[in-house]
Amino acid sequence: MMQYIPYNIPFIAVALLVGIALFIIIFKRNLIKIVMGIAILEAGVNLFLVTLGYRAGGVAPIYTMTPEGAMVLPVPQALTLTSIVIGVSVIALMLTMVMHTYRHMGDIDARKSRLLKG
Amino acid sequence: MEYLTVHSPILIVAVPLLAAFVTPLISRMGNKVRDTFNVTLFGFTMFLVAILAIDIYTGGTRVYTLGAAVPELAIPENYMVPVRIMFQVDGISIFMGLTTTIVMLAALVYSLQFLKNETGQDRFYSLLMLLYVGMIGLEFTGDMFNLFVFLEILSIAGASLASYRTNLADAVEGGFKYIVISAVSALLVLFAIGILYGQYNLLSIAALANAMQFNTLDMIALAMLAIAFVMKLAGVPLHMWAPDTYAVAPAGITPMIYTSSAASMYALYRVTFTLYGGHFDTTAIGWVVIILGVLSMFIGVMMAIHQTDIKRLMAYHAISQSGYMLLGVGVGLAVLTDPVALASYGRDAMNGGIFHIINNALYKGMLFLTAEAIFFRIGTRDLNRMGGLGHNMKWTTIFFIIGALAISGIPPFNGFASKLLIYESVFRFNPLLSIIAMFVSLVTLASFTKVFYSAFTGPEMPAYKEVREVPRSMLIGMGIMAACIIFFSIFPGLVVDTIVAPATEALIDQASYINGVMGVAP
Amino acid sequence: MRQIVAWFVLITLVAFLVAGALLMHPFGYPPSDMDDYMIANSQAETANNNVVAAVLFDYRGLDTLGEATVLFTAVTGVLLLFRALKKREKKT
Amino acid sequence: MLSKIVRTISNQLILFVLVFGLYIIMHGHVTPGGGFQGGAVIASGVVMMIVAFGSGEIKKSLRESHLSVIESGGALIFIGMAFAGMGTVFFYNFLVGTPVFGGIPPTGPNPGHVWTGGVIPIMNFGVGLKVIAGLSAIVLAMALFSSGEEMEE
Repeated sequence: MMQYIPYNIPFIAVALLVGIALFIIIFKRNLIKIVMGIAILEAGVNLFLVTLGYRAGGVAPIYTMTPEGAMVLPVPQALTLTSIVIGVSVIALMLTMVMHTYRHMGDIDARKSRLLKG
Repeated sequence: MEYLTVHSPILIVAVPLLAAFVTPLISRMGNKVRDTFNVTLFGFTMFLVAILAIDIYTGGTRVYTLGAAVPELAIPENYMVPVRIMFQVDGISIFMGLTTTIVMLAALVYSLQFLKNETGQDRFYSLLMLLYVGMIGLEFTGDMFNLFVFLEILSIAGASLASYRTNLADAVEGGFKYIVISAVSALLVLFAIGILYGQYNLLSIAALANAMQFNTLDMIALAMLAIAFVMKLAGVPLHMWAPDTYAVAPAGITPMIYTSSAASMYALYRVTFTLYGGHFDTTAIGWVVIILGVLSMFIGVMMAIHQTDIKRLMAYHAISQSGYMLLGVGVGLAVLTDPVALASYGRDAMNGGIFHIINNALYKGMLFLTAEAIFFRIGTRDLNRMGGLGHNMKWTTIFFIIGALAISGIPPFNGFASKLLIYESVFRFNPLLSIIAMFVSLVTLASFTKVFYSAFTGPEMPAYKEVREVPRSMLIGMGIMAACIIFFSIFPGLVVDTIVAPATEALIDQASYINGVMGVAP
Repeated sequence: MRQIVAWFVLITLVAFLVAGALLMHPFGYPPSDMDDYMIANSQAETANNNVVAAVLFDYRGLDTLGEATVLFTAVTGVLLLFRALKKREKKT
Repeated sequence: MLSKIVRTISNQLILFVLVFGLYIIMHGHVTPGGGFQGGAVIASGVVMMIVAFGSGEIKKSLRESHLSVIESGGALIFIGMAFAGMGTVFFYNFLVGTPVFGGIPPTGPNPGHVWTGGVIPIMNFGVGLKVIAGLSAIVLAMALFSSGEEMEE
């Protein structure tokens, strides 16, 4: 386990990013901040996916005019692309709802609204 | 016919998807055309579900590889792991598919007249179809990442439909809560998928189950998947979103969102039984599921008692009923590695738990629809302001009585059949759990008696003199559910033997699921 | 009380994540059974130079369809939520 | 609505954005890029126009209902190509080897040719349309809502 530490810094960065995101989602009560937390969580997960596919010294997996050599894994890149678009969609919908909440409440603080307590 | 049978797994997903994409275009030709189009395509989908079900019950698991030269070619020739996405439909998948389809039929028919005076109908139907696609895809897919994608489809469609009534602040909040919970749980699922992918470089469920070593990382992934799905199915420590969302969602959607929780429960079972089962002693995780189930049962029903909002009350009952399913299947999971116990009561417990999923989707769905019928006519969900509705809404009253008796487990209704299976088998596993389950059932009966008295009986209230029965399509929607409940009540043995037992078998028999993909010789 | 539980949950989760990060395969040396097949065969099977595009639209086409569907769902949802609540008078 | 300088520059710039986006969409199968990326580029161009001219001005020429139709069209192209493979299997790449986008590139690194890829370029185009229309519709709806304009049904 110890011998991996110098190489595993990207994974640790992912863990911290996800930790920060969870902190925001659990402790913050401002709806916009919750949305931002989810955006950071998405960024963390996307970073995780794309680091999974890195192969040391690899080139992009596209054969057009590529130099010879090992290629990085293509599947994580496809998965990341999918998950980015899904993230955009989720956040668009969330912001829509936040805008509606603001129109109803005049405020985006979850403490002041009746239902969003827990 | 042969062609349709071969391609039915993907067509069941693709045809409603096509309907959803075409709806914005075709609705320019008028509402009648759009309704006819949607109902027709959904009818075709139901036909496909039926032929797929017959095929599965006679021929066993079906694998459909997308984009391969032959549908059954899960692994490319001369290679050792699957590279393409595949649909793998076995007993439990098609069981969930049937449940979803029945609920969707009722919801679609119910919505036809319910929406008459609302704006945004085209998008409503489009999203309803997408919600169905998300659920069916989640149930049929044999690929982890694909499962995540369908989970997101159903979350987004469900959340936007839940806040359909944007003029009410509650509706938007309910939807927001649902989308936050869904987004977090879906990202946890994605993280777990990343962990599994990083270790095995595989995404197919069968291939992953085959390669599973169950080391520390796999356990972390299992914990994340379990947290995510429990969050999504509103198991008790993470249930806070459910009452808010169920209460505000418009009619037709509440049963669908409820069924999507059942789909998450399916995903939980799929992960614990098929992906991780067979590699470790499942007793511990079985007990975790049992405890979650008992907590959900008990806390759900206790919270339900003092609610005055009829849909919130039903939502807490929905949480409580999910507890029975978790309990039944949890017992099966706890004794999975013990063949004697599994044969003597484990299978029965799982049959009960799985049978309860479809029963509950039916009667709970119908109760939500009756609650929404009341809201449709009198414009309030507050029990204290209701009364004497039985005089004018006779059919709704009858449907409510059927649903209430079924949910309380009164013989001869189907709720009794599944609960009896659970009581008997759980009693042999641990008597205390069985007693708690019976107690919860009694409290449920008490709670629904209260609702019945305060909403339907009593003198006719002057304010509601003009209240009429709901339009016909709404009655037909409820009638479909009631007909299924009555059918299931009359022939519980037949239903258990034909559709529930294969589902249980599919969960227990991990090897045949793996062989469905890995065993195909190149 | 709520705060303490929340902190406990958070710290446990992050500890799990960091432990997981340390246990992952060494960065830059992933196992690659499935991906090697795609890198080797994408040109012959899908007539495509861009392996990522081949994965997106061929090997994992349904994911991309699902992703497009998610976007469609979100757009439909957003337009549904921003719709006018009153029916407009029909222009004749 | 922003100042005249911004409006004029945006008017000139939008052409380049469109061309660049289309290039990315149509070369998705030979170079990095594809429908999603190119679509996002063009959609960001639309957002630039909304910012420069204000949503009320844009609404006169770009309606959500039109965007909705374009989006459905893109989605139908995509799922249609998937359905067209149903002769063998859903999502089967049936155009490989045919005269339409069917050229098979030589194995290993090569200069690349646009006329390859089977159904992939067509799917990229469908997805591109869908993403342009979808993202623009989201931003336009939000802009209209926050400026208090009435939305059509």
